[in-house]
Amino acid sequence: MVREKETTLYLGPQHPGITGNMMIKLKVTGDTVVRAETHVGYLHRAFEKLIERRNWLQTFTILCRFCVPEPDPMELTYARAVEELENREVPERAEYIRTIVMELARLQSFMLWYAGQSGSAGLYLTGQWSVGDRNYILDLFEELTGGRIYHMYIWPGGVRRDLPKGWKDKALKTMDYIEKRLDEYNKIMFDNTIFQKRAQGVGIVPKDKAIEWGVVGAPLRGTGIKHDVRIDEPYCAYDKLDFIVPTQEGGDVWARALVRQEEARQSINIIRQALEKMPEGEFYNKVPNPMKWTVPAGEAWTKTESVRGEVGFYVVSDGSNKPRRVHVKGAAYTNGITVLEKILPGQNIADVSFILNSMGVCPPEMER
Amino acid sequence: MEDLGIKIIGALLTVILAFTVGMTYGGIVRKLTARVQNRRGPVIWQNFLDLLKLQSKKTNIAHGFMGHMAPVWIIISAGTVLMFIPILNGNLWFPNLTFHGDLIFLLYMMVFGSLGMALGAGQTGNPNSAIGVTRGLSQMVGFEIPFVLALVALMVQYKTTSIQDIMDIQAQTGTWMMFANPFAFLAALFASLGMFRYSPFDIVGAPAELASGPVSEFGGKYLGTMMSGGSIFAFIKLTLYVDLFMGGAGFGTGILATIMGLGILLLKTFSLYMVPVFYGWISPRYRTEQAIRYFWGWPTALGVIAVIWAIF
Amino acid sequence: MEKENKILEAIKVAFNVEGHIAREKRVMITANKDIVSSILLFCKNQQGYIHLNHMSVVDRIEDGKFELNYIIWSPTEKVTIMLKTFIDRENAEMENIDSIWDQANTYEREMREMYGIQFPGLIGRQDFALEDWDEMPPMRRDFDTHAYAEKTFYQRPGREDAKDVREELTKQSGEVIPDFAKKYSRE
Amino acid sequence: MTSNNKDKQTIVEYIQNWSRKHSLFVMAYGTGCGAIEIPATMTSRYDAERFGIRGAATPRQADVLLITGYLATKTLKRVIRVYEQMQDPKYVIGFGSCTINGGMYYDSYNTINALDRYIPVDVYINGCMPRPEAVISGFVQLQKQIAEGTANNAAKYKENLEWYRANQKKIIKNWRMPDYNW
Amino acid sequence: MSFFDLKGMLQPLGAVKQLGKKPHTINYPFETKKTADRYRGLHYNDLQVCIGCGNCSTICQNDAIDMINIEGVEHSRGDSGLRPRVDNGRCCWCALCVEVCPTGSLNLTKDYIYVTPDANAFLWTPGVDNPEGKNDISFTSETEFSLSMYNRVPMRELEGSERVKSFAEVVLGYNEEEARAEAQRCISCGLCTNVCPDTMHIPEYINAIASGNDEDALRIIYDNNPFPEMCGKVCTRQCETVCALTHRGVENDPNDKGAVSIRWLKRYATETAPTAAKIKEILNPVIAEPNGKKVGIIGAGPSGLTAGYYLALRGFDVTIFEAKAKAGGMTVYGIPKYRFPMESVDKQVEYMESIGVKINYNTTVGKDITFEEMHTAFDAIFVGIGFQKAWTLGMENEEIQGSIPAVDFLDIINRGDKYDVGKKVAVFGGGNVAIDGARVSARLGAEVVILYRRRVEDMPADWEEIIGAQEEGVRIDPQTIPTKIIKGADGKVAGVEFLRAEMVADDKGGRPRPVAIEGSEEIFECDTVIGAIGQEADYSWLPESFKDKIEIKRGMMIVVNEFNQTGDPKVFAGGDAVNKTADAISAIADGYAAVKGISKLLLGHE
Repeated sequence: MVREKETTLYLGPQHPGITGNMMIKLKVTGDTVVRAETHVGYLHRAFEKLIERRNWLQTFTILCRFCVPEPDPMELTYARAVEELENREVPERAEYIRTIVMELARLQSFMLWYAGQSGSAGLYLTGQWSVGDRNYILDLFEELTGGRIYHMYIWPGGVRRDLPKGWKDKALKTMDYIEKRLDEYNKIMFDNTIFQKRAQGVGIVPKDKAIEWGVVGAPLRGTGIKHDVRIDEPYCAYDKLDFIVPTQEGGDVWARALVRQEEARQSINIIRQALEKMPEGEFYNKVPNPMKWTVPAGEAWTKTESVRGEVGFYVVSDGSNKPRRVHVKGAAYTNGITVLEKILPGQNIADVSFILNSMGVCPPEMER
Repeated sequence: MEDLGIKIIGALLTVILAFTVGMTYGGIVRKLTARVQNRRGPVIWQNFLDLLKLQSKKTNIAHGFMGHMAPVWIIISAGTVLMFIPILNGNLWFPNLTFHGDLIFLLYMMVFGSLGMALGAGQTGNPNSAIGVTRGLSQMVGFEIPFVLALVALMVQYKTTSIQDIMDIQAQTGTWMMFANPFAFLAALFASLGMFRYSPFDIVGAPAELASGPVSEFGGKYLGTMMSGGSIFAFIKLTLYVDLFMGGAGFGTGILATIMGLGILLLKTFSLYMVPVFYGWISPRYRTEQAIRYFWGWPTALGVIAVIWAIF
Repeated sequence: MEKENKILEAIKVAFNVEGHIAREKRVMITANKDIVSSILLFCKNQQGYIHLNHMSVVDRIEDGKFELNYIIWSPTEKVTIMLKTFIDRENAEMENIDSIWDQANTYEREMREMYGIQFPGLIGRQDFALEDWDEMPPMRRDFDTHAYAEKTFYQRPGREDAKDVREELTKQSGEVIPDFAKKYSRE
Repeated sequence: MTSNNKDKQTIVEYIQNWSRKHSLFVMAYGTGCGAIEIPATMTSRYDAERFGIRGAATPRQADVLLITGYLATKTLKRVIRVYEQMQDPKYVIGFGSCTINGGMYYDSYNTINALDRYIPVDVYINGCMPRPEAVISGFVQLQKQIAEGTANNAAKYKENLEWYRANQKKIIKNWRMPDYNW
Repeated sequence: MSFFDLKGMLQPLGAVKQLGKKPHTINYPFETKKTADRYRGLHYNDLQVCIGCGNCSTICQNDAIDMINIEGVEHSRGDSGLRPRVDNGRCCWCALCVEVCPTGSLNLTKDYIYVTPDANAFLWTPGVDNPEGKNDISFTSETEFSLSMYNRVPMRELEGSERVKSFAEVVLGYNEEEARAEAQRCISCGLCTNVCPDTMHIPEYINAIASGNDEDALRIIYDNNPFPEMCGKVCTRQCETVCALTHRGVENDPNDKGAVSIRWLKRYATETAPTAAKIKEILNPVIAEPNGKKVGIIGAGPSGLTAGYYLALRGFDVTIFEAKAKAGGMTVYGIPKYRFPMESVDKQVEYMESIGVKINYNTTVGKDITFEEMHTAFDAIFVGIGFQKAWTLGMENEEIQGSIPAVDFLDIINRGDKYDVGKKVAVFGGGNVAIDGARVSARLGAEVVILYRRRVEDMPADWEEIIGAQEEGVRIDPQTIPTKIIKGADGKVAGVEFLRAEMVADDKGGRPRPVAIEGSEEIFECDTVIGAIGQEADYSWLPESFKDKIEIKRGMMIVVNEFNQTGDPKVFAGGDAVNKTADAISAIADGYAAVKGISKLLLGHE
């Protein structure tokens, strides 16, 4: 057998096709990837080390920086872990507000994904539309939390502020608009023959290996396995709401895209329901003076479903006013490293960036 | 001698015209693209600003002889090809070095620019450039087949290999080639999608895959020069298509006639240009082998039909 | 709590280890480091806990130990097992489990880099997130990141006129805070 | 960096600066979290292309390097490489707190604190992270400086290369980079 | 090749219709979109409201906030004189600083754009750099969302009707849980220490309590206050008036305004040591080697005992001369038992004696030992005589039976002797002593009226004393000026005649004065009149020969420096006879200051 000449291709860290600041070292022969090696650490900020120096409340400002495209699940997961450690009650209204924030965060992240998925295939129009329209969701966030990207809104015991006046109507209006626009994106993207051709049969995650490989989130549901933290271990108000967790068979980019397309719609559905069902009342069970707030010793493992998959926080307290250890397992930690390294070989180099986007690779949550 | 003087001035004017039109079309496309994307977009003369900026950059990299020569090669070949294209039919201001067989000559000359690029890119040593060049050549192989078939159909149908002749025939019969042999036109039109390298055929410089492909290592003045050459080439391709399939333009040498001729030329070229641009807005990019398969599918079939149509 | 009890009993019977149910869907087990991989294999192959959710280390510096945590999950039972073991901090070494789960490779590479725990037989690149790191593994608790940052990175001047409120107040009133009380002053 | 440079510009320089000002190719390198606002800045709501700002895929073609927030030491090495590959005149915009004085990672062992010790910076934008409006304000400020002829930090880098190199090498222990010779 | 898949071809064509639509672009910077009402932009600090507590600086996890001196802001009572400066090169706009600001002065504005080529220009003093920011505030520090805790842990007390039945202590004290919760509220700024006459280390011991180290707290307290139990029960607590948490007055408790209960926390800390032996065990005091210097102290009141205690710790040979049979001074004789049980001082004195303080009881200076003798026998003398002599009312029939000064009255009751107050009692005055007299009389079963010249809110007594008295059935009759005591047929007091008064604003800007209304005489029939309009010191012990050196002005001894030294370098003075506030904590502070002065005088260091 004649061995073809191997070329080394560095996808990143400076590369328009990479999702964030990371690098994939590709060995290619011709147009085919033979071996892929993920190199991370370009965004390593030593968060987990810094958290050891921050107290329980100060920590939460760091959390949202774990993953920039979708910061809120991090805040929520941490808040839930701390609440579990000290058995802190969360008012019901806060649970609903949290649900809304989570789904809004998912929705805006889906809009970014639309841009990434289509942009990496050279279809810039959907991306331009969806990222532009994403601003309307960020506007909602801005009015609710005071920040556009980093909300720092969900903290242990509830949420920081109540819904502002008129926010509910505005949110419903925005949802109508986004729903309308999603149709338009789908016409350009999903109804497009070329996109279908690009996406089908590419980057296949095998169904029988998916769970064992540690695949989570949409890539897992794209193989036909229905696993979503929101139904497996319901949190916030999810068990009181009615929604569908979509699955698709095939495990390729196309299946993942279809799952996400439907999930974006379900997010809108959940937001509408939650806004409707939200009770009046308290929204925050106040924590004591943050400088002296201690959390009973113990450990907690909480999970939240983000767009990229399951986000887990392993929080250990030694009873002092600072966390002993906060260890984050982002969805991309497995999806973006070992799984990616397994599914990339055999693919065309044109599809690498395409697959990256569909796997939801988010470097900051891998290296933290 | 007077004739030669006019020809030289005319040649210069042609280059300037081609350059200006090419650049402005680029600007208009950017503006329109922005509008489709719900944006305001840049000013129409933005491409000129970019070019001026690129030319005023200090360039201090060396990638060997071909690295230096590639942009020059491109602009020279662009200028050369331009000389053989009849811009306005029967207008003396524009040089028209037409001769019998120039259609075949042009076919080769148009590859010349890409070749220069390929050589230059190869010398930069950037793997992205190398892959880009490979892809570019593959794609060229792809779209050349329907294109050549379309041209063959024309040549067969009118029994000439001269652009000027084809234009004359169209003017005389009053029937544009696109109606006379629609299959040839369609085949060429599909080939043009690849020729202009808009989506779905922007596989050469595919940003998310290859940074910017062959031009990865070219910046500043090099990039500016390439950009000018590219603009001229765009004008050349459009004019060629208009000449071959849409009856060309031109009424004579008078000033009014020149202006009117130019107006019609611009109208025709622009509408033609919008086809790949518009298709580009809404299309993702093909993979290389998909692109080739695309060209060798329907467009080639159409080309074959066109040839058969022309023969019978 | 049936499922939780079932798996807890199964592990207890098979391995004679300690464990309890922390809350719904959380089973905590503490085991000796030698039998960790056997328990994991048992759970994976016989009990259906096929998903490795997480692996984590806690530096128990006061006991001279590292606490290793393996969190595994069953897609059918939806129960999480948190398996815990302690290893010595000095010359820390732990069995490599990336033959059981491939993705453990990433976790172990990270632990090796951040805590200096060795996993015999672990293949893969030596560095994970850091590059040219020649200090103590940074996530160990005795590594002082602030001191390192101050030493290594430039601090922009202009903030030297900052005053400590407590200190300024004592200056104004003439209060002398005894040394043994200072540890209770505001940081 | 005196402001009276403005008077000394020749007509050619003036035109060059004018064109540079209106055509800024931005290096597509998201070094930190601020990169998330770049798509927003480029798309319909804020549309930076109005100012002639567009992305460039490779350093050779880019004019502006955006340091979007913190720089891990590993990235710093790549950023320096990218900066040196860019062609004069080139500009650097520092995004947010992290580039100024370390931001919220001031005590991290893996992020630098003050960007201007390693590469010269033309404009700093306040915020964590800066909103698209602030980003555009930063570009407007950069345009102003370019028009005045005061954004000549690339020359400064060349002059003080030794100083910069010493700082860079303090962070990057294993220095395997080609010389900066242009 | 399904290229002619019509749907796939034609569906995307819908995009073209966007060409005709208006762009979504906001043409920034020519037009701007308003930011949200809660947008977190640049900081704004109201310099007038800010008290410089530095809580913002402490909460900032980025070390972004410095406290600096700025022009135009001076240190004053309850204000450190420092103001925050934000390093925008560190800030992450999380607004935690806003959430913890106890005064609500620090807010974020809608303004967020700050662009400059100068990296050193990002130090931002809110309020100074953006004085116009006040109109632009968006993310505010609202009391209800604030992370500072403005609600005090309530103190459990006996019911009013229950109290009058006995002399049992009214305040029950915090239990451990309450104390921890209350101590957690403290933001540890230390503004309180500045107004404490004794500059106690308040944040430190509160933090010690918050973290569960009660014994450490006790040790910190004993660093400069040997009477924590007394201060923990009856201190006038200036500290609580300036507490940073008082600035957001909480409506349900207008009187303490939500200040941290510093006094009750101190009281809680002292409960860890119920006996003298336990105190000694916890403190484990290090007593210096005897240095052979002898110090004599006149009066075993708080100031004298404080001086004696710390001098003894420093190795001095200390002898205290006390005229009465018990140590403790006014705290023992002048404070009723329901506020401050006497055993507490006994315990303290026992502890002091155990470390070597000698007390000669029933020894009056001037009678049993002369001042001259002391002056020669001791290397230094501390005078802590206090106020024993009550001011006379200066009205008719003052001396008759049934009319008694409050100090004497309290003294009699505290000694355990009997005094018959009859059925009705009138108390003159509005200070704590007057209230004590009234509440004691109430406990003896009388109906009590307090006659006070000004309004209730002008009363110098503690608010909780006033409320406590009212709960116990004491009636306060404000704006009344007693004119004479009416002598009954039996030669005893039969009543009081008084005039109503109206408040007249003072021209000089002082507090309003009461002016009697002509012809508004009224008579209140009563059996006992208790005068509590003030006390003074008795200087009969001081020989004439010293009076030119030790200056006495308006009944007060004049000290010349911060060490409470008098004109005679060997003689130091303290307590009520020296300071104007005439409370226990000032007396302790004087004693402690004198210790430093005496050390300096005799040993050459403080």
